[in-house]
Amino acid sequence: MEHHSVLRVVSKLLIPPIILYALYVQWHGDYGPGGGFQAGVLFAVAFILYALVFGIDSMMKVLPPRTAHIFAGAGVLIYAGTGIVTMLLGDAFLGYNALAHDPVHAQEWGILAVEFGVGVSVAAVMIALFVAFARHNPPLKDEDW
Amino acid sequence: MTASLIGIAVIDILLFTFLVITAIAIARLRNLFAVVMLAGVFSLLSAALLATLDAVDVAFTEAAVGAGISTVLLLGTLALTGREEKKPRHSPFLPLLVCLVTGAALIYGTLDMPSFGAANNPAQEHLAREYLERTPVETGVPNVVTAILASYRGFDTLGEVLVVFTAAIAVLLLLGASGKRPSAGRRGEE
Amino acid sequence: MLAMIEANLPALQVVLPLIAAPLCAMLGTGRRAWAFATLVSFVAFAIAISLFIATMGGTIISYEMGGWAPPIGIEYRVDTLNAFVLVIVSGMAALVLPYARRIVDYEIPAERQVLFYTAFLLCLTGLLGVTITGDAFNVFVFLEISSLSTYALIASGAWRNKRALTASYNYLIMGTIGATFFVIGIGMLYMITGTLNMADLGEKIAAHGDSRTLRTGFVFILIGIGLKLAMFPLHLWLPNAYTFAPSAVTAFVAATATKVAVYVLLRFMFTIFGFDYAFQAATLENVVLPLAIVAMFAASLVAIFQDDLKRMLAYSSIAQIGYILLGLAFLTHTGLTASIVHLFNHAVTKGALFMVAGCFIYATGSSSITSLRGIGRDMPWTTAAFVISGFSLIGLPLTVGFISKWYLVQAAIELGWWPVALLIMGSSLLAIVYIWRVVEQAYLQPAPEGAVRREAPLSMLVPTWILVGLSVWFGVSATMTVGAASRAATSLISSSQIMWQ
Amino acid sequence: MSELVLDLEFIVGHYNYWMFVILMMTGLYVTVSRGNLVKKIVGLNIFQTSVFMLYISMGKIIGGTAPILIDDPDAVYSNPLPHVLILTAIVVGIATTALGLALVVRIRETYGTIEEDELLVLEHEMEFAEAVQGGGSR
Repeated sequence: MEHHSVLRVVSKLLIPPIILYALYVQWHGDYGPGGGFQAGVLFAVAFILYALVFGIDSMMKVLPPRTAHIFAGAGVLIYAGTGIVTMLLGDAFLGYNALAHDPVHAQEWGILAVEFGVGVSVAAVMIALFVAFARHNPPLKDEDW
Repeated sequence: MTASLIGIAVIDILLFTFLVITAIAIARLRNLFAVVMLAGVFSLLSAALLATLDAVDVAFTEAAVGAGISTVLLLGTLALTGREEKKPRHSPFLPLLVCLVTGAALIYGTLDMPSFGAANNPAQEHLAREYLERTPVETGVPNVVTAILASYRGFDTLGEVLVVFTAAIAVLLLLGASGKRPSAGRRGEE
Repeated sequence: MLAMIEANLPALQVVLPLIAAPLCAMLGTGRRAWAFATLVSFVAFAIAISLFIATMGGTIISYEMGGWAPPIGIEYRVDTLNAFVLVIVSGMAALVLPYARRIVDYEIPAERQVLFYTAFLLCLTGLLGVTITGDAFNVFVFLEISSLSTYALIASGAWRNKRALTASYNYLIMGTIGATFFVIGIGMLYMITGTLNMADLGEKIAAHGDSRTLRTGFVFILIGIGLKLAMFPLHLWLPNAYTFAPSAVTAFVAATATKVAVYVLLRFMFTIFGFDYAFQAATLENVVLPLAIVAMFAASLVAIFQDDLKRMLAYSSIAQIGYILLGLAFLTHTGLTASIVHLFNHAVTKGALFMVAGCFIYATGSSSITSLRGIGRDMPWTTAAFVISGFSLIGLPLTVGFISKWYLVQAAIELGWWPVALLIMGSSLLAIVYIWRVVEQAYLQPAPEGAVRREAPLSMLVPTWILVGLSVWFGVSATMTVGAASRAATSLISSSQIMWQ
Repeated sequence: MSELVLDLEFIVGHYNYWMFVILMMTGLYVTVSRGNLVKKIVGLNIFQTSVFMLYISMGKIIGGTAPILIDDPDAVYSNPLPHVLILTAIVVGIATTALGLALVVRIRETYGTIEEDELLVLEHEMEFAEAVQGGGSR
């Protein structure tokens, strides 16, 4: 992997736009195609690309597995927590209308909150899955293929 | 109406032909590396088909998941398991029979299905119309798919996130959570 | 606060374990994860009990997720039937988790126990979600949560025997084919009705009338759920999965997962397709009924020749599912009552038996029947629990197994199907044979020399004996269970739309 | 029946569904007939993807557009509900794939093979060894 300088430069150039695009997809899902799930996958792709080019160990310095696992659970908690909050505010589980006086605003906030949860969870899980497969046992030698 | 229908039909049939060729190639090839690549191609083609059917969100997701994540996972698996499939020894008669019977049952079911693309199908009438009418008033979200996904059927989506989480827990339970390469002799294992 | 909790009880039933699962994954040690999961299962059980009490008078609780009225939103709908199933599922979790601590320490490496208990909570969440929901597609989502976590739990038996891996893989392939068939079936229903809410589907289908699409939808849903509930001959995944899964998992899954699948089948048959849907009735009588009878005999016969205790019990489960499907195929009130009460009775009986198998594994390191020689003297309590639960499996009086068989036979006689009634009694004889094989080894054979086998620890014995106690208690006074089952059957039949006028 | 089949409009209104049935059956065939465990998972993916396409074609309206609302009162939108359902189903599909592949990795690690025939032989030998030992299954 050490000598692919073209690959390194190109991916260094690619990763920021991918992350930017992921953020765009995350927050723009109300208006165009996309949303938390797609954004999470794109975000994970940026990390996976980084790991493929610079080695998985340097990727794990940025995002240790333990952190990824916590984020995976945190996404679920953000989503379900939104439901609990609306429940405490007197509406049904995930009844966003309790979040603001104006139902349209309330819905928008609720949707943003849960989509954020989806994005966090999906990105973390996809990265964790990649790490789990990539770091399992040493890969087979070329002859074994 | 009929002209646009035939236009769609031509694109559909083209994409479909490619899909069938890909699927048959996947069934026949024994080089698993090629199979995985073709599975990615299959996903991209189906994403294109889904986009022609107005499902842009689904096409986006299918491309990202089918051609992206699952290809990465499949390649990661091949690196650990080998890339050549052995020639199957048992006869393909019974599987073929199962598939033909299932296929025949499905074709039988399609005979009474409402016509493809008609605006007055039951599927277009009841809930679909209500979602399209109520979304701008109640949520102010232009993408109706997002409105249904995150609000009207938000609980399904919570379940979906939980499915993703379950997959992570399951894979970590099987392959190890530490991120460290497991030491040679794990306890209790044969 | 209390009023708020009460109003949101149906949602909390599922949301509580749902939130608990990611929290559990963040706990540092297996011991803490176990304690937390156990606590959660107790609370879930308490919620199920209060829902059960609330629906006892025939009230139907409808809860609108997100505040959206059905069919726009997802509805949780609790009636006597699914409250009964909720009690079974959460009650089994609340008994299996205390039991699990020692045997999990024995079977699962310490560093994986947190994930194990998290997967257990996810499985519980999925099963409860499937049971309580009133939305056809929501069933699929939660079914997959429970299935995926079950595959992982079964595979975690690999630390004891590596065949758990292939068992889990085969289950995954068959389970996913089943789930996809189920989705195809729901798609067909959606296509002709335009809705996903179960009650709404029922009305729309009654108005729509029969069609080839509806028939295909029914068949695909039947096969899809049939794969999940191990309907003969779609049961091929079950024996290995139950045999090689960790003992606590087998006890929980055997007692709950197939029961929930039966519940889903009941719900679809009655609330959606309707009691008098002619094609459904014909399929039940001409396909499901004969297959159920074949399962009762074939699976029991195979069970006789097994050398592994868990595998023997697994085959017996396939036979017992045959009884449940038989009662359902009668399509009468008594038959349904028998089926529903057997959901509970079989959960209690099989749960206890698999717990006993776990105790034996804990003490001897093996689940083979030949290794149980003379164990009746070394482990008197465990073996006695096996004997009493075995009686219940056979269907001897004073046990719950007798109650189920009594109503099943009665249902057959009501229809005048004497041969079927005789077959039900005949198949019980086979159960005597395989239970006797174990009893003979345990009491009449000398113990192998030098064998050191201690009685199972109290934390494992007490849950086992609670189940044994339940199977005797409700075998002696069955008014409560049979009453609930009969009310559930009534509500199912009355919820059914009248079609084909 | 015969007048149905000859009816061009009927064919145009249903060929889409038949296409997906063919694809579904190809996927199902790969899953149940192939012995390689990775290939089975790929087959399962094809099977599921074809079901997704079936669902999406139920929601299509000819002349309609994607259900993202625009300021045009005459716009016809295709049905958004199947899209939502299939988004969920795609996620379930990738979760199943990931878990299945993790199992394949472990199977290869412990058995040394991922071919069904060879696994069956190995398990048969294990069963035989257990029977000979007479109870020492550990």
